[in-house]
Amino acid sequence: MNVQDRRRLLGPSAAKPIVFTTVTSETTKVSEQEQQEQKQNETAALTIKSGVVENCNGSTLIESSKFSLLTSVYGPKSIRGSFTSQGTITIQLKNGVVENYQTTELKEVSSWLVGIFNSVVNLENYPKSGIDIFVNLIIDKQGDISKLIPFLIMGICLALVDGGIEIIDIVTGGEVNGNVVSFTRNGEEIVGFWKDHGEFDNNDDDLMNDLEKCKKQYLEYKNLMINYLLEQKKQKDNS
Amino acid sequence: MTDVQETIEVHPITFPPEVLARISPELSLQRHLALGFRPSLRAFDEFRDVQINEDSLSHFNGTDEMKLDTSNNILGSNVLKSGKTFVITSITGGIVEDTSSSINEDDIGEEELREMVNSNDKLSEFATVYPVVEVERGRAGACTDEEMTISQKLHDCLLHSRLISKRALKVKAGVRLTDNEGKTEILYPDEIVANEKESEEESAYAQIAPKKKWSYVLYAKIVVFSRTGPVFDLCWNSLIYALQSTRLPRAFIDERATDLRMTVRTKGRSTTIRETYDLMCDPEKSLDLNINKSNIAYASNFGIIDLDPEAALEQSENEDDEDEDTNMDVDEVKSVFLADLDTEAEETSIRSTISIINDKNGKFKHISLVGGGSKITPDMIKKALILSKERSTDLASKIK
Amino acid sequence: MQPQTVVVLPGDKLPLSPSSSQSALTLGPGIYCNPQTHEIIPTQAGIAHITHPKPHRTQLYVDYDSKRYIPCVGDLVIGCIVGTQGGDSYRVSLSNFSNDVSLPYMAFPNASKKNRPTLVKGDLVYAKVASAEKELEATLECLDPGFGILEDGMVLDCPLRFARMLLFEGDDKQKKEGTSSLLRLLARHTKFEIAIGINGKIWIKCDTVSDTLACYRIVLECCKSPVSQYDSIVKRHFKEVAKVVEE
Amino acid sequence: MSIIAQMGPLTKVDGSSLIESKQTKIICSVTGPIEPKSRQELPTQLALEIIIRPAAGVPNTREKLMEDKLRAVITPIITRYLYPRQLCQITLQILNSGESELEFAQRELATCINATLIALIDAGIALNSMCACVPIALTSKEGSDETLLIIDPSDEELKSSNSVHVLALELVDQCKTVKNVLLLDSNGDFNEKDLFNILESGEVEVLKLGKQIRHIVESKINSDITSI
Amino acid sequence: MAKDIEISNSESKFLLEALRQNYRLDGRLFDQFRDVEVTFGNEYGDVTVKMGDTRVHCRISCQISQPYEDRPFEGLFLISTENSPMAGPQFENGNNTDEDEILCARIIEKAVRRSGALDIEGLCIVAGSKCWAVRADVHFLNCDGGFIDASCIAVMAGLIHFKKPDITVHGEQVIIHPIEEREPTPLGILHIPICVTFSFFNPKETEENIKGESNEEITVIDATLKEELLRDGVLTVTLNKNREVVQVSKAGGLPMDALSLMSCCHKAYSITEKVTDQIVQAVKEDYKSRNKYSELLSSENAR
Repeated sequence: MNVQDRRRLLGPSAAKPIVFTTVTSETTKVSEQEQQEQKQNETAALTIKSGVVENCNGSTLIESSKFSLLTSVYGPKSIRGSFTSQGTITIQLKNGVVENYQTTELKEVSSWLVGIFNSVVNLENYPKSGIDIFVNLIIDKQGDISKLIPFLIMGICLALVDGGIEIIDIVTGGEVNGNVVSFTRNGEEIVGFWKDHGEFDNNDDDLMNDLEKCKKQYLEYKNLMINYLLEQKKQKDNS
Repeated sequence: MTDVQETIEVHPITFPPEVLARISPELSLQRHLALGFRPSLRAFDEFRDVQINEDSLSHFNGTDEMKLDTSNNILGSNVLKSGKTFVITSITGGIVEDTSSSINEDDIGEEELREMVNSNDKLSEFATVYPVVEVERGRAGACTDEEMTISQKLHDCLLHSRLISKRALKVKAGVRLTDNEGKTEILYPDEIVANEKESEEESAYAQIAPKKKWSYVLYAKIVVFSRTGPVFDLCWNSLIYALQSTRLPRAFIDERATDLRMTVRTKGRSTTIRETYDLMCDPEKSLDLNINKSNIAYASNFGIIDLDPEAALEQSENEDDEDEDTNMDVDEVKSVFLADLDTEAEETSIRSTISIINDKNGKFKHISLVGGGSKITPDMIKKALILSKERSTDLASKIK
Repeated sequence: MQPQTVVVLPGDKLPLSPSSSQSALTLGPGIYCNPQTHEIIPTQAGIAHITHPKPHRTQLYVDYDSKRYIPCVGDLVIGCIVGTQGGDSYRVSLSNFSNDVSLPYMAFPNASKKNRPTLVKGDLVYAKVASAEKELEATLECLDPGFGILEDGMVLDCPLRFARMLLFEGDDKQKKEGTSSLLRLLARHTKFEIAIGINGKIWIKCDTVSDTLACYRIVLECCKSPVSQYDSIVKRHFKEVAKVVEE
Repeated sequence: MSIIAQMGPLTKVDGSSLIESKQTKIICSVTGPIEPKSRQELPTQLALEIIIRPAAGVPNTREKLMEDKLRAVITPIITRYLYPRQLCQITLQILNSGESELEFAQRELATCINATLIALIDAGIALNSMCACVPIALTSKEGSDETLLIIDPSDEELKSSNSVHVLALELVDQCKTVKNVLLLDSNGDFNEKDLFNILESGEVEVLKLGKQIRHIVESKINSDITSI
Repeated sequence: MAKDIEISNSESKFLLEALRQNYRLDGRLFDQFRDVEVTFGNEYGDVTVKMGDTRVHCRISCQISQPYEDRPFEGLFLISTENSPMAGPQFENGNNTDEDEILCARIIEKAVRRSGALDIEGLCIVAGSKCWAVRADVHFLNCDGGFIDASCIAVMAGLIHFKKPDITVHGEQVIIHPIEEREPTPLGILHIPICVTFSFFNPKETEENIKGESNEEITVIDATLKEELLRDGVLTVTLNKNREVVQVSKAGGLPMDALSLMSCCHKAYSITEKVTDQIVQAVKEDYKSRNKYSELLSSENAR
């Protein structure tokens, strides 16, 4: 009784969450090709909006029919404590409306993302500064974090650009079978590799195969981002 | 000590408006007000426009594609945008067993038992939601005082607004029957009544009707993005919109679970305990949350601040130079009345505020006057009432 | 004009005669002049004293009791050394949990860069407040004779009004002739050294522990008792400590 | 409304008060000005740390909201620019709430406000003005549209009311003049007429209570004087 | 962590010297427990205990809850001791990480809850599904030492005084009868533990005493705040009137020999006896005064 959260209105302690019976609909295996097609449709349906949040330095909202991710960047701001010669990036992922993911799972992904952005952001230019990035998974209907990762990277990258923080290259990634590969330099360089439930049948070809697919997605997303940024610039110039 | 003559030149420092607003919000606000407008460039009694975008969130009873999405557990939702700020509210639910009942027909929840004696207890017939407000401010860690007080205030205001009666949250539990062929069917008591001819089923239901009683519990998660000023109003309005879209899923219990008992033994003693069997919710059937429509009311807020003649820019000097001295002596403090406070400057400098929740007919649900600064006069209250009524009318019209 | 005393509460209108608004006002403790409206109001609940030391001159202050001391220049205080700072001053606590004040090494008689005072943490000092601005840390000094370390003895906390009464009673000897001064009552029973801090601290030292203890208990009890009972309190406590010695 | 108040019942803090009003009983302590923690410090004025603790159970958002309202009432009456970078700790312990805590906090809030004022005076914290606060309930008369205004309602009266209110006014000039509305916090079903009725009738009651608080403080001052 | 109370060298030296000469600052004898004053509020289970300047309030409350799965026949009982700056600015609000505060909470927990002072099986309503959850909230109002002893008295007095609403059970249905409707029922109290705290002072050099050549430590019962701040060791024993030792706690500090532990227990027993009687008497008198009122009321109604 003593450990209850005093900072929240919890309602009656005996209440149980609503549980729906599973609907026995036929979840047919989607063929690979269909998956690929779906992905493409998704890319087409992707909407990007920058500068949506007022009280931060940079922000991006990325939405598709399946998710809505809001990234906000706070910084560079001065940090307390000892001198650091480089900027420090922190990334926090937050469950949105529904608590889809466990905190540990989100922490794992965010520390992985920090790794990527440590190599993408020009940290030397931000000594004794902190760059705090918050990503709110407002809506996510997939319930599979690895499917979201490419868009997380995309959102953070664009929010950094919106915040005027120097990055070395546009970064994003692709996802195939729960494996995420993140690239820079037109796919020449891999900056991150996430393997979740995905499997390779101990087969190098498989790996290479998936890698190629991820790269293809990466290039696609990258084009999208560049187009968006160019479009934005044009608008700005016009106004 | 040697005598050193030093000449110090004093230069006035000037700042661009946005810098002044940061370092001296009060002065910046006064300068704006003296010129007749607000830092947000709104007129004194102008509200920010509000856009609501229902069903932009997944919504389990929404369109067909959402039908499978029962994992989301969202019963109602709203996205509200006002100025730069947007608020996302989602209503989720739980089910609680009504643990005790009194002799009379109505069920009374455990919490209210103490009030049972008093049949005059009007408020105990009403329920509220349990809100959790999160204001995103780029900081991690424990929730802030603002988040806690807004949550509690929403909870209190909703209870006292008598919007949701406890009766509306009663679960009319169905029973799932499985026939010999393994086909299942869910019987709901009210549906049976509607279909009078199926008296056979009715009696079947009566036989197995669960003896326990349940109620829905509503939770609201309210996330505020891009906070630029006070957000209570936005949270309340968003919550009210969301509740109007809320649907409660039908819930049922399996026939086998209606009378399950198990034996427990400890220290040589044993007893039979009725096994707790949770209600399941029907992903295909739901009912509108029956709120007391006449009690729907929307929130608005106002601020009053004294004009500081010293803070005004000296540009008016030429015009009423000679008046100035007399003005000072009279010391008649001029105050301005602002609607829908926003921006840091207004939030920190304005210490007299009026916050109102009412409907377009002027029926109040909540009012809070805080006079930490300028004097709140009856005229100002009246003005606030008129404006708040207009605002309520406008906000109510946004829902179709 | 006659001096006036009246019970006031915060925000009350002060009974200032219209003529006094023409005269120079000296505002003492418990009186506040609003910088915006120039209104003069009492901010404390107590007895307002309005006096006219000279024609066209009005003095105003509120006599109120409290437990927490706020430094004021010229006050005589008892502090406890809690540490040192920057190698040139002591940190001194005048009341528990208040901001510490500083006592520079140079604020002692005959102090020089080489001749430093040798106080240690926990020592008590009797000092005068040298500077006190609400925005800044107050400083103390021990320059005049009589100031400096208070060795041994015992110290106790009392309400500020009581400390003031005890300290200024000495000044007003002629006025209060006939009233039973606590210190004089004590002197009938024992020889003692005493230091009274306006910050609500009283330090007493007698030759024997029992006498110091008696004085300690007496002062503590007198804080809360009417003057008329002082005599019996003093007698009772000296009797009590003597009893234990006999046992 | 009438209260029973004791000034200075606690010895380890700078000021304190114990107030009973019907079944509601609250004790308040004030310590300050003292050294704040760095996160509390305000550069130009006194920082307030306000803590309200419930009679039973742990403090949660309900108490937080009460603290927030109490702060709104107390902050303007403290001469806080006299104590820059200092802290004043105000702690309230509810000994008996005197109302159904799940639905109401009006009695507690009003008593907290009155208790805090008396404790602040006892602690010698400089104040610009006095204040007093009464809880109010509006009930409809059985079978008629007429509304009845109940000052200092009991728990039963709160429960049978249509709306509940807390009114705190800033008092100056020997507690005879109302300077401003410090707080009016109303919940329930009411209309414009009710609102002004509360403000007008409430003012009379608040002034009465102010007089009573004044009397309590004055008699304490007088008894202190005679004791020295 | 809030700032600590400063104690000057003069004070610590004087206090010890006085003890050597057989004096305590407040004039008590070394083994004298302060007079205990127990008062009750309007509600059942609302008790204030005063010992000198120390003042502790305890509030007992109850609600219906679910028993732990592994203990279907037992109700729930929780004691909450949380500090606030009301007792003194040295306490931080709700911070129960301070060592002394944890120790205090632990000892009360052991003395009252784990010693089975409250009959928790009597709190069972429907085995495995419904039971009473009783909570004791201890509020420290004024701290002049002896919080443990005073809190224990307050919790016990509160539990004895408390009455929970009467209930009727029909199978699964539980009807709670409000106290206005039906006379509430008291809790089952199995024994009344009383804590007595001893403080030790070392009048000599530390080394000398620890070597055991001269055990001349001074033992003082029911220390005041100043004595607590300066003591070198502390022992809390909890006893009941049946001469049972419920709990002994000595967390470090000056070592003591076994015999003096025995003698402490003996001294504590006489205090336990006296305080127990006092609590029981106080509750009895409070009940009586309540009944008197109700008689008055009923006779008035009859007319």
